[in-house]
Amino acid sequence: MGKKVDYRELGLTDKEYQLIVETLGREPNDLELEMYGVMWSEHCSYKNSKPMLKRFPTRGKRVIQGPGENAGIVDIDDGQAVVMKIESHNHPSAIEPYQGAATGVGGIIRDIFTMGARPIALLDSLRFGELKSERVKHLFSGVVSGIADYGNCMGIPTVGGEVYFESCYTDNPLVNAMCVGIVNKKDIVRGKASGVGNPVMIVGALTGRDGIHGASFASEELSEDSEEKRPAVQVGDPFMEKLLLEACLEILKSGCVVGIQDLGAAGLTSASCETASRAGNGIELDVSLVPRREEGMTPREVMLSESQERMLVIVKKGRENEIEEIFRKWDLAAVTIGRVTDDGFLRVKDGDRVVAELPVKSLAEGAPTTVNESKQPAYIKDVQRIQYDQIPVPEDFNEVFLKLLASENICSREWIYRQYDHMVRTNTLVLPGADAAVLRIKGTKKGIALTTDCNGRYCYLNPLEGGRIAVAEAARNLVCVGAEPLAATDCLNFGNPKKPGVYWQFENCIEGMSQACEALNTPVISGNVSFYNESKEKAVYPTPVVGMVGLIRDINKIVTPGFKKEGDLIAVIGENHGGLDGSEYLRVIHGRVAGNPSIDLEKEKAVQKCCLEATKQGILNSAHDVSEGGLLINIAESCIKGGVGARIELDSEGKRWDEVLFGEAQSRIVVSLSEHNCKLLEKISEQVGCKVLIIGKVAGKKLIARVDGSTLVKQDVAEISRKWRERIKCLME
Amino acid sequence: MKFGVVMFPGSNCDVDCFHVIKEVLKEEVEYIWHKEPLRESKRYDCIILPGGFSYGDYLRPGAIARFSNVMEGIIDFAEKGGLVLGICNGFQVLLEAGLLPGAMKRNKNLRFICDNVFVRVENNTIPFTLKCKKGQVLEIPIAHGDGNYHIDKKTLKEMKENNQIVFRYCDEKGEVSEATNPNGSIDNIAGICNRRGNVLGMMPHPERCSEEILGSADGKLIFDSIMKYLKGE
Amino acid sequence: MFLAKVYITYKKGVLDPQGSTVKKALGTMGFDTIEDVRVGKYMEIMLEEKEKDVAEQKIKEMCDKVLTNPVIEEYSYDILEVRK
Amino acid sequence: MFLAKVYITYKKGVLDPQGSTVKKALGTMGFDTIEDVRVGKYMEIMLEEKEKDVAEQKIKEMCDKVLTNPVIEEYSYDILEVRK
Ligand SMILES: Nc1ncnc2c1ncn2[C@@H]1O[C@H](COP(=O)(O)OP(=O)(O)O)[C@@H](O)[C@H]1O
Ligand SMILES: [Mg+2]
Repeated sequence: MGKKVDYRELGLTDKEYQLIVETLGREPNDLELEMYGVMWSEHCSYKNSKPMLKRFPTRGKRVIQGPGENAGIVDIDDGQAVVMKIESHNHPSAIEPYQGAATGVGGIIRDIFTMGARPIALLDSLRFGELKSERVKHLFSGVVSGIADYGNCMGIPTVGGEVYFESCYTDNPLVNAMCVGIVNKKDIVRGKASGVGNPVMIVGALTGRDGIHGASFASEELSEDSEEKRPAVQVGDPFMEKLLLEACLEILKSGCVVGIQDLGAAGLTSASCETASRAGNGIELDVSLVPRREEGMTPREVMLSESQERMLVIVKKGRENEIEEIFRKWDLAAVTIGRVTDDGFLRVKDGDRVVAELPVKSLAEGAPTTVNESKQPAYIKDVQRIQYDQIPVPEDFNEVFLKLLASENICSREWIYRQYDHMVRTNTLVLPGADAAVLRIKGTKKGIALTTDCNGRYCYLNPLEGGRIAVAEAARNLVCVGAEPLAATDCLNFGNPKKPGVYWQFENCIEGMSQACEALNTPVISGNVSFYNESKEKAVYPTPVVGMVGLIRDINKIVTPGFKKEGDLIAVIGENHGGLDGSEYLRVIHGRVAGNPSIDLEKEKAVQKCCLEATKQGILNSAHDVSEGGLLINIAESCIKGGVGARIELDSEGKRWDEVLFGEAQSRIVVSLSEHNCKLLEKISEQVGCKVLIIGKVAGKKLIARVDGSTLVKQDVAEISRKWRERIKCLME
Repeated sequence: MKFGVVMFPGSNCDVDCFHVIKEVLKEEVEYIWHKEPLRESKRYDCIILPGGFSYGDYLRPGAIARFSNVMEGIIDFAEKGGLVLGICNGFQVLLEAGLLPGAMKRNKNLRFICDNVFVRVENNTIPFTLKCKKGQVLEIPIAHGDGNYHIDKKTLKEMKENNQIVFRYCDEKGEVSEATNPNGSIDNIAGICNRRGNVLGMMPHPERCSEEILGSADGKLIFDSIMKYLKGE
Repeated sequence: MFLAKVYITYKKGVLDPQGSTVKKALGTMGFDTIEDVRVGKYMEIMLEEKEKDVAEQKIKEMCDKVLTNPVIEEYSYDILEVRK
Repeated sequence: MFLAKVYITYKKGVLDPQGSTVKKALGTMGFDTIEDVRVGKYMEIMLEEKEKDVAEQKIKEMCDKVLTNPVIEEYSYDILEVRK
């Protein structure tokens, strides 16, 4: 078997190796060492992040399952619960965008149905370089088709997401996929290998040589020779996964199943030791029984393979036949490969020969965690300081407005979501294009709202505030459609955590997110960390993507962003202050990424309360929060979606006009409502303690914005609508 | 009345069709598993081949599903005049099975398209469109990657003479043009029927717009037409 | 054992959306001497048969029945004898 | 003028979902001597070049840069001289 495996090449440190030897009381053999290598990789062990993640609030009266399982679960009443999780597939997507993104979607879907839930929606949060080079376009195009083809084939609607284009993501795009499922509380299953003597089965696809060391691959920086790491990229088989999904949901109904776990990163090694560890048991497996796709596979290859579309099922003893029967119906294989033991060891056999024997607790949870050195990076001071008097106020606001509207980060995302089947299963009541997607829950009056959010630029400029804003924006987007935010899931995309500056960003983002989650009562129930998003020594913006679910009690009271009726008044809930810090306006018009964005969580809470109460009372005809591009872009979007014009009249109160129109200050929601409901809105706002300001009227076919009596912008809505809609298509085709 | 919804491995819209029949039409409906031969004793009044990705759309959409055990019975059922509705992937299966003429190619832009479109009713004399007016414009979603219908010129001419073109992509006013063709389909064709009119294949999804809360209930006209026909009203 | 290589293309006269897209993409990348691109399918089918005739006949049957749609596609193939 | 026929398949060891699904389907249809099916792409590219060398070099470049992803795919080709 050639030369001895070097633990350093597996990414283990001297200290970690020593710990392994001490734990075992002997030197591990090559296979054992490799199993430790993948399980103790950052991707599987969270060794660089675990201590920090403890900061997140994870409890709440609706939380049924917090972090630690395959996905989090939150109660939505009537015996039902929502299961959700978000996950990254950044590195594979950089190398093979189509398959990388597709298998990312496949992985997150398995995490959901592993819990016994029927997946009902997908969302995707994407980051690419600016849409200029052929390479970026190729990545973008491939990623979107990969997500589309996998989700569409599975019959799970992709109902929302976000995308940003910034140069820091040019070499290292981010591809985060979120999946949401619904389960009856009584049907929840967990990834536990309980019941000594129970058989352990592997089901689904055959095991091949693909993806060996994928977990380690995700735990290092992208480099020139990443292209060579061929096996880390796999081809997805959504049809297989669809069969697997249906078969798994069917076996879960049969009552034969004790525990179930998908085979993701670190394949069989991770699935077996994690399920055993959660139950406090051991598992014994025989790799020679694992059905294979290729001949001559070694125990090492079987244990480390990351072949997709497989699951590990722990079955009640004696009921294997029932499982096999159901899988046969779906033309799939289900094979018993081992059993649950009581000795706390993962024992791997190849026929009669024991080839590895490791304590599951150590393997699954024993990786020593570290708190890394943290230091505020030097760039922070430079970027936060910005002298606005050196930034000229534009003369032609029409031109600035049109330029902003056509910015890649602001224009319509239709080109993307038109490729996603967002309607299959006929639950999607609010389609992509609104602040959050809304799905009905058939058989009830309820609905759930879903969104993902994160402005990485804010996090770059001020990680603490950026983290707070990401959470606040997600919650606000839910509130805009009339949903009460319930819980969050997060995907933390950062650079190399060994770099003090990156670690500092990481810490601060988490602190900020935690504060906001506490303030807004949205505990974190699941998540994922993706480090080493760097190439050529440059890290991406800290990008802690927040996925959130909200509950709508009455789906007849949903609100959408488009203006509905001429004559309606337009009002801003929240203070109408500007705030150019970190804005898209500064980047697009002045070429600056600068400023110090911030948020006041108390004000945010009041604004959300006000909006939510107004939607409950049914007085709003539209609602849309102010985000990238500021107030005027927000109003333009509501005009475009409603197909009507608006007349806006603003008082600058001494502020710069560009700030008034394009500033991105937080905690603002623009609503429209009939005149006679304004009193009611004002009453609500007084009760919750926030401001409401009437700023205009829905009228005509033009968008007209006046500040301090001067008409700054006047545009035909049909005209801007076309520009806004077709922008990405024009860049791509 | 009794409906059957075929489940192929990879069918996705089977549940959506089932839902409409059961909860919206309030009629009897059951699933038909692809592995089982169609039993005559079941006495279906209408069989739906739903959308989705049977066999992952591998090889060609519908190409493998058409060899399912159930298909022989369905062909027989159709030949005896039974109502067969193929939606999206179901339409593709009908083409591959030869129950309808022509074939599907990838969308012209090579991308999957999910969108609300308008179609014009060209033939309102078949069981599936009895309740529509000729020329009526329906707003109805499409969701497919292979909806680029192809047929040779000669057959197309015959189909027109036989009034087999049922739906064409148009704008909201009913104008049919290149600009309103989402996928490159020949002659903007969105749905066709056989000569006898008892087999309909359509790319748009009527089951996705049969309830007002979903934004449009135009699709319900198709199901209501079927009911009207079946009840002999 | 025989290895059949099957080549499937659209028939003449059937527009090939993939081909024209690939041609355009190659054009924008500077490959400007391209006259035409057609995109089809390529399959490798390994058959455990003793006689080439039998193998060929089976391949033909598969192609006619399943692997191609005669409304829009045509095919050709090569059959090679191979050893395992 | 040259006609390049390009054959693209997944590399060995890479999962080929289409291939395995087609194989299974053919099996249930009675083609039971099939050992393996791989499904790939076939392209016919017509090049307006004078020299075969140049044509070949261009085809290689297209394959490496655009038509395939070397991470998971491999290709081969034939180049024939043709008259219009
Ligand atoms: N990658 C994507 N996939 C699916 N939908 C997307 C994607 N990006 C954006 N969208 C949808 O486009 C709309 C606008 O997105 P965004 O500008 O991020 O909204 P907001 O600023 O309100 O968060 C949302 O409905 C969102 O779900
Ligand atoms: Mg929003």
